[in-house]
Amino acid sequence: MEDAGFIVACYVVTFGGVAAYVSYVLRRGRRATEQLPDESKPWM
Amino acid sequence: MDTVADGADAAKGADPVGAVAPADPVVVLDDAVAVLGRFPALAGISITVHRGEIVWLRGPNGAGKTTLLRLCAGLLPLARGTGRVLGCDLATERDRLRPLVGVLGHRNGLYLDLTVAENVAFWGDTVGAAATEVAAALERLGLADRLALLPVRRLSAGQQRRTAIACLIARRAELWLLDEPHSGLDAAGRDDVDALLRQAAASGATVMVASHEYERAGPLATAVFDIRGGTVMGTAGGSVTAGAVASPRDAGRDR
Amino acid sequence: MADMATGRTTATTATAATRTLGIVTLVGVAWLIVSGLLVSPADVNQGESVRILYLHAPSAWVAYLAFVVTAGASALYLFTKKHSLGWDRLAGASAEIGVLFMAVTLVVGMLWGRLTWGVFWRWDARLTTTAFLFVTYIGYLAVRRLGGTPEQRARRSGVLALLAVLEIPLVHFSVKLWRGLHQDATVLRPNGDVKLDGFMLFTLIFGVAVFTLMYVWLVLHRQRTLTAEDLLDDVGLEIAIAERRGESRPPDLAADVPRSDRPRPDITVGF
Amino acid sequence: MTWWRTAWLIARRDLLVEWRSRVALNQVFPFAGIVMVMFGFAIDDTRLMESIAPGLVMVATMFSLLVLVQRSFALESEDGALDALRTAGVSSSALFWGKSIALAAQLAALQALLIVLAVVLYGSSVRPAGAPLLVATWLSGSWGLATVGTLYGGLAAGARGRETLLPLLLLPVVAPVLIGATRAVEAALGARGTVVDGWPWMGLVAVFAVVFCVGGTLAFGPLIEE
Repeated sequence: MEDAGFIVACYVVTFGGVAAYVSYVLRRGRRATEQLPDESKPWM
Repeated sequence: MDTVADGADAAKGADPVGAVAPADPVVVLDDAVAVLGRFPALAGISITVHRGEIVWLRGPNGAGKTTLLRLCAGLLPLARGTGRVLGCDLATERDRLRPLVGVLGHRNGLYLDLTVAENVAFWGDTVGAAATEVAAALERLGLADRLALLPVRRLSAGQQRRTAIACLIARRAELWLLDEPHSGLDAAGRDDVDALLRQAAASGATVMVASHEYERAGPLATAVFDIRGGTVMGTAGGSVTAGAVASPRDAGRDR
Repeated sequence: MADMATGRTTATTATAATRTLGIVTLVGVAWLIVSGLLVSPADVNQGESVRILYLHAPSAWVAYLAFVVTAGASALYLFTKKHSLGWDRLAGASAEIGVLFMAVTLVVGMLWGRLTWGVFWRWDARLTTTAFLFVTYIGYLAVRRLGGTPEQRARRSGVLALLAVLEIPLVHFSVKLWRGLHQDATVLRPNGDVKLDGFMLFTLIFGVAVFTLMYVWLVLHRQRTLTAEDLLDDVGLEIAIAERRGESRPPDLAADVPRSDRPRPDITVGF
Repeated sequence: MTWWRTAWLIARRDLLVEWRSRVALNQVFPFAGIVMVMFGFAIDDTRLMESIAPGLVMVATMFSLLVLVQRSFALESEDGALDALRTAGVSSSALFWGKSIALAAQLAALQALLIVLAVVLYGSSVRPAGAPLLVATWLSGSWGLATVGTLYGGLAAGARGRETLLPLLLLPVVAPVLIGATRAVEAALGARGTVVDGWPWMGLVAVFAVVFCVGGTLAFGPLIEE
């Protein structure tokens, strides 16, 4: 079934894209926050 | 004027709120920081400049002299600290401050395709100077004749500098901020600049000059600030007190 | 720097609340995939390709939501007395996520278009507006990266976000008028003539909810990252100021102190 | 110094610089002309060219707009005149209007040239009934493009990579003018539809011009402020 390939590709693109972005945000967040003490972080 | 601050010789911490009376400091910076990109060109500078003074900013390249002048002109935001120039708060009233100052930067601020006369007339027009004032400024800098009709691009560096100074004269500024005003000028031009600055100061304007030219700026200055590493290392020279130029109004403002 | 004298340092932008939210979202995503791909039935008209709807519509919704949040936060930054940079960071975080979801929407939309129309791209009003929106916010993000002080960044990008609010209706309206001229034969429009039965409708609504949770989680983390980076810049500025002041010392004194051993300001000072 | 006088002073100054340097006349106008000729080479179909001529005129205008905006701010930054303008107490809205007026004048001249080129190269013809529509579109299109160009040009002027940032910001925004003006000119030249069909498109262009004129007046100051 040709359609299945397209449909699965859509799911892969969507959640793959989001997952890549999530890992980027988390990594960037870790790098920035490890140099700051907790009491300076407004969300803590 | 409150009598409390009388003997204190305009103590540094004194709050400069209120109208600018003759003896009030024209420039008060307290621990001011100015940032260029990420670089703190001014790293907590505290200075006080009084009306009628000619201040010489002295220091090596990269010391922060240009940034200090731009900060005082309201061209740069204040990153930390407080500052007040001509009664305007540098944090909130830069818009009001900018028309009151006259700036001569590294670059001349000219339109290279326009003639000398057109440039001076344009900058005169923006501040509402009369045609006679513009003509007088051109005359004074020796630009009145043939040169006035040449495009600025075809002039020498010194002649372009003269044009910029003529534009500065056409603008009646209360605070003159000059960055290496002598650069590119011949001996006669330098004498003209010196005479001009003395006259400006005598008529009640305040002048701050960044310069490497000791033999020029030295005799001119009534106060010297040694700038290094974005702060003032020391003040020297015949720093005048507020009282010494208390009443500049009698000198008139013939420019 | 974990050995700092004061307090703990936790190298994360997460809190208990966002962890819970994250887990809920993950479960939701898992169920959406199962439900969308396997459980839900095929559509009478669209066939299996209706399964793309459960991704396409929610991601488009999140993208538009993100841009609305960007505009609102920008307005709050510009028009409140305090000019709190927090609003600016919310605007920036939201715009970035909006661009991500807009990209996803466009790619998924093209794949879907290939299935239903036989072509990747049609000059459909909605599609075209979306593409313009995408480029506009890429420009917005480029302006955010121009540098300068945080206030300058906030002011510039805030004004730009409000200009985009002016621009989008104009672009949409003009593109719609433009399409109206061509009188194309009615074709299958994405979610235009899909007959959604109860479970399909539920899956769609569920997808919108899950994507919204995803957006909230992302925006919280991204905003915290931006906050931390701004705070780090402040610390860096303090250090740079101290180093700059060090230049003003007489050379013989400065020579005594090796550069790395120069006293650094306590990193917690000023918070 | 009234606000209008300041704006007029700036506009006159910009046009005077252009008159003296002739950059637009000697470089931008020929550039737009060669773009039209290149379209002719690429399309190579007389009937098709006649029907798409209005679109090509607008596309060539967009490309030239980018160059003219860059030039408009290059002359300010060439010798640091922007700082001088700020210390001269020139209000940012007056600066915006002055530069927009000068840019609009150049764009109007450019578009007139391009229409003439379309007639010559692509065989377009102006219907008498379409002339008012053509003129109205010409004026509102020039003003709309000039305001939006000045607005985003000012933002990009001080930035790193301004040559690439400006098209990225500007081209998506001018889409309504591209669409609206193209349709209106098509109607006026008889390439498609009747003249009456063109007026709503002209209205779209006019709305755009008004929106960005107001938006630019308010937003220009915060965008160029350091």
